[in-house]
Amino acid sequence: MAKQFVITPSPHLKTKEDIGAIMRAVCLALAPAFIFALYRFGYWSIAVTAIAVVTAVVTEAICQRLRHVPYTVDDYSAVVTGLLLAAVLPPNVAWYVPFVGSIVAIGIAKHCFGGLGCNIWNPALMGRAFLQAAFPTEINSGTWPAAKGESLLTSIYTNINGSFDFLVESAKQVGADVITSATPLEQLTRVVDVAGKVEIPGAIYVQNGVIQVSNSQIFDVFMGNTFGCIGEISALALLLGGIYLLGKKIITWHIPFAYIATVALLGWILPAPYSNGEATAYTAWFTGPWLMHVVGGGLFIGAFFMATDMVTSPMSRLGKLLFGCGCGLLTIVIRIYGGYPEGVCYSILLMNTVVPMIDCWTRPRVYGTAKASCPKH
Amino acid sequence: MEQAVIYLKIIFAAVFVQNFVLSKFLGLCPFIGVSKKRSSAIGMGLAVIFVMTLASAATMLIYQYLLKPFKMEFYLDIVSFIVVIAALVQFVELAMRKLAPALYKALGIYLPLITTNCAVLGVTQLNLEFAKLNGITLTDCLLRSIVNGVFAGVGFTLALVLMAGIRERLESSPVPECMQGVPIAFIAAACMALAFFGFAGIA
Amino acid sequence: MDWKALSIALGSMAGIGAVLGIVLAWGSKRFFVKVDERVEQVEAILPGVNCGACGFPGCSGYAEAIVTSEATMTLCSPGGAECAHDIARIMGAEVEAVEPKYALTACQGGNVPNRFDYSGVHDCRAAVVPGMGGGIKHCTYGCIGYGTCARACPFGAITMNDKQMPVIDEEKCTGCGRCVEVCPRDLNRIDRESRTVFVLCTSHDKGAVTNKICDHGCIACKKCEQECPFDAIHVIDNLAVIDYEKCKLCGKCVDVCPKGVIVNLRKERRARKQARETAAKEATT
Amino acid sequence: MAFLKTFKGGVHPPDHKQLSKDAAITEAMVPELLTVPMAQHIGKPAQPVVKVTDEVKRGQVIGESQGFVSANVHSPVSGKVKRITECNTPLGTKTQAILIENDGQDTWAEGCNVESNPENLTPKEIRSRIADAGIVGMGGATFPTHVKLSPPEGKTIDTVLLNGVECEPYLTSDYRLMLESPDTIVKGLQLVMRAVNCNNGYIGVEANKPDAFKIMEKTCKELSSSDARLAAVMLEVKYPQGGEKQLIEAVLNREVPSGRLPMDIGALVQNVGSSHAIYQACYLNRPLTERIVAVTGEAVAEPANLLARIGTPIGDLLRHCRFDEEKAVKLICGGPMMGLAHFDLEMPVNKGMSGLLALTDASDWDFRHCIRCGRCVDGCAAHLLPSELSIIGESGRFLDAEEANVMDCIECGACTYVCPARRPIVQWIKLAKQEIMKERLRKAEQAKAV
Repeated sequence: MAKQFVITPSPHLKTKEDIGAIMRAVCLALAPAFIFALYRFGYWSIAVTAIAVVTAVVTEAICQRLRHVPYTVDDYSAVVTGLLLAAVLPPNVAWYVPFVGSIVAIGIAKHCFGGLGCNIWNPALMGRAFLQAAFPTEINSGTWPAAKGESLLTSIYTNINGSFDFLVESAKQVGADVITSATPLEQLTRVVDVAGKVEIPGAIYVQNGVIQVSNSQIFDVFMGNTFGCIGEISALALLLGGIYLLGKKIITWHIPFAYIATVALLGWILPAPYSNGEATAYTAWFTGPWLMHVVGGGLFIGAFFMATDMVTSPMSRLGKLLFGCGCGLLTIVIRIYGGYPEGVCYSILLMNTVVPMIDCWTRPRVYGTAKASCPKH
Repeated sequence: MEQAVIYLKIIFAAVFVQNFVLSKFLGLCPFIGVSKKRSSAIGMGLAVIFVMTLASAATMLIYQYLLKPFKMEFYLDIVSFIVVIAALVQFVELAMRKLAPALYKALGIYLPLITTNCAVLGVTQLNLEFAKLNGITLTDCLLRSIVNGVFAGVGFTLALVLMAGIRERLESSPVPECMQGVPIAFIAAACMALAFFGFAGIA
Repeated sequence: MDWKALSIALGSMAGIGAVLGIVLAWGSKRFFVKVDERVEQVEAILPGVNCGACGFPGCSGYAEAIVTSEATMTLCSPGGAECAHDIARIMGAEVEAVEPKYALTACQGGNVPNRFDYSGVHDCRAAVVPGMGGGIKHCTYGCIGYGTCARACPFGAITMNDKQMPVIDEEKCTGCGRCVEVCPRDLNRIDRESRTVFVLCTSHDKGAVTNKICDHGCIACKKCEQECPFDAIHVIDNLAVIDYEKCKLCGKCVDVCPKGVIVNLRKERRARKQARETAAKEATT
Repeated sequence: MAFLKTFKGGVHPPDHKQLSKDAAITEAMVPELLTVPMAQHIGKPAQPVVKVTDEVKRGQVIGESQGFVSANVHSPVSGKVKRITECNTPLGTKTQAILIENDGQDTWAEGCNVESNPENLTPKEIRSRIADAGIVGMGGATFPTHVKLSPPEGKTIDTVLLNGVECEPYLTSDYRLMLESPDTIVKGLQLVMRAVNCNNGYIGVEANKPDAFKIMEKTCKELSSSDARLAAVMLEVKYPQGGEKQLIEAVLNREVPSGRLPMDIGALVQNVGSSHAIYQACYLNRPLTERIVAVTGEAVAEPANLLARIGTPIGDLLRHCRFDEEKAVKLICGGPMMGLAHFDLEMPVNKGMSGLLALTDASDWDFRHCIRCGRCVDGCAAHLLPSELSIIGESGRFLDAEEANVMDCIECGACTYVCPARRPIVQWIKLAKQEIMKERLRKAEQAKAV
């Protein structure tokens, strides 16, 4: 019998970049952040990461087993979910927190909806939101591992935990109820007016209705010389990863750009509430510490890694821009006026909820027609 | 200015922070039942806005002119509110069917579904908070109730339409068999509620 | 006991009730709208739980959709089959007792060799879109074997056997014709139960070609044509075709066919019919 | 770098053109026995007008065009008709074919291969020459050229575009033709412009063929005149730049309305190969009996651009280029993006076969659920949502795809090329189109019955 050739539908060329390649690139892009976490927080942070990743992969395999669908753990998507979940957990968290978080992320947020490609919400963030609701104290614990950095922020912080009396003393000295807390963003949400008196080194305070943040503080935060979650403290490391993803064209610039730009713009424009001793007052318009809003907290990991999650973001470019702007708006609103110092997680989840509608509004105009296509639903 | 801020706060709270479905978990029956298609979700949402507004106004009047003068506000509010809302909606439905068939087609069919819904009753109960505020005039109280009613409905509609978008997408997803239909809708609602946690604490 | 408060409460509630009752009564007269009475009848049958499982806003919405034939009658899951049956009676769509019909696949070429390897969407229709080589098997008339009919069957009456050929379970088949619609090679047909003799081949290839590639393909030998006492079977364009106007279902062609292309299903069908009738009798007594 | 003209959307597959890019066009061996299919074009197949044992000359009409949308078929060699039978086509269908025994003489039929000056031909005469020569779109679409050149009353064509883009990876036949025979291409273009009475002509060339662009630019300048303005346009390297609608969008910035033809917006697109064939028909009286086929791919040891007679079995061409039958997994007629896989080495070369690839990579279709990355949306030149179409196709709701504008899809395969979930989007789209056409037919029949 003659040789049998293979018949496949066209096209006969396909990109080498399959799901696995994309996910591996994301893992690689996250590597600097985790290496920095290892340097900054020590081994337990990596142990937390490992727990999250392993649990995610095992949960994925179990779910696929239960659903009688082929195993696809080799596509690294569960690994990425585990890594992202660990990235938004505090470094000293108990072992069961990443464990439960990964199970919720993969088992409920992903496989209940049909697995990769069908989840409505970013699994890692859904896991994080679940943990926030289930273990609020563990997630927001104020005790951090001993820092290696030498910044002033560090010393203040150590003082808070080490000697409460000293803090009270210092506060008396400057004549204000200075409250500094773990992360720079938490400080931002609890700023007070020091009434023109001596500043406390490293603290963020209000003077003449304007929040005072020094460049060195911002630089510290940008470098990661601060407090925060495992993967999000170093904006620099995340930026490197983000640039790598952009360079490899894994993600497009639309979401990160729209997200960060909106946060910067609104962070600058909107007045923030603060305590002037007796009541809540508001800072002046157009004076916000926008740079701190950009480099602080989880904005970079959110903008480059979470919001750009393909499954849970819009498909068209216009939709991506809208999505990014929405995330930015919600992030700032939650950060400045909301009950949480950090708005990235919830803002992305909220915008994930809106994605089906954004996709519906931003359908491209079909070539040769005046309108976008509109299938019946 | 002050007034505007107060109303803005009421609106923001009604739509997002205290969203009836996602924060107070009221009105889940129509939320799950009529969120399969976007078109019916919008119709249902409009009906809810309509009923909530009407109920807010009517019950506040009942409260101010009947319950309070006769000191029955502590035990007869729920009973009388239900009766009034149900009858009012029935009547409006009857009238609408005859007088505005087009409008009836758009939202009339949803009206009987929500006449005695807990979300509607809930909004009237919440409105009583305004009535108990010190130094508030009758018109102010009525106005705030109506604004609250309208925007509680808007919040409900928002949740409903978003849910419909999500469920339309889930339609084509290989959701595990045991999860298809209402179970996954409830899980999705729970996830939405988790996301709406983000609004918590915004005053 | 505070009789005064009680009486005020009772009085005001009664007052509210009375006023509202009168208003509603007046309203329902004043704003009376005539509706298709079938809507109400259907609504009465529906469980009235307004669960929304049908995808319509409440039972009344669904009832209206049924009457305006926007929706099928089987969407109410709380009501179940009984409910659907009752609705069908109101809508006048009751199924009369007719002779059952069954689907049949006119190909037995499970072992026709392949011409090439195929990799793509596992659907017969996708395998024959232009540019897909025209079907994987050497016979370009016969079954492709990707089971599109089996997936399309709403009753699970079609299964694919180990030779990738569809097997139709006549117990489950309702003769709905979905499999006929989806088959790109047009192999499935629906026919009455009493018609039992079929040519299970559609190949117009020359006899020699068919002989080489298929064990059960019509080779146009014309033996059936010669055997038929009623002049009811003819070989047209290399394929035996039965003229059912003349055919008396004697089955003589079945016996002479060297390739087993022509089949007679009388025995099996009679047995099944008897079983069915006895079952029905038992059910009535 | 200045921004090159292009269209919105598109993808960048690796071009693999270096394999056969430098191989000059050579004549392929003419086999002993040629199988000339009657259906080599879109439209009605030609009807054989010769009988078995008839003597035929090269260029003699052996299949006569049936109706307007159809094309003549000519004998590619001189010899004897051996049999009238069937053969496979790249589409996977079967068609009538005439088997001709080659006598090796290559005698031309009377009146063929005679030089003539087409200066004085009227547009109508040019069209009839083209129709007589059986010329069809040689980029692969195989639409009869004379039909394209006859716009109905009231429609005028203001611009003729020559398609020298060759955006399909691997293919180099148009590129070689542009390098080796620029005059004939441009003269063919002039003939087309005269046939449709317009005086703007452009030749679009992708930026990855700078040498071809230079030659075309030079030739255009030389031959350009005030009543026939010619220019070569350099276009961005992007697939599917060579699609008819995409070329028009890039060069003229016009969009063909949905469901309409380029002539509705005053544009006409011809492949450079067709233009060359038109030159040969009008200047040399040679009907279309041969074409350039790029024989290439990883399983071909000596990739080449062969001038092959219509009717040569593809196996002969592949063997001519020393192809490794063991190594080859897949044979493709045309380019790798839109070309069709085939299994039969005996299948003859036809008028639309621009390339013949033997690939070693089977590219299996183990696909996953759509991960909504949006790459297909960015890459779609028709601005559709291929991901949505694929989901509709996967779930079998083909008729819903119509509302998602599936009929506007040009099946270029860009979406499927970029899909990281490896979804066979184009196949689902083709399937949906097929089912929609079936449904339309059914409805039309129903309407007729009523």
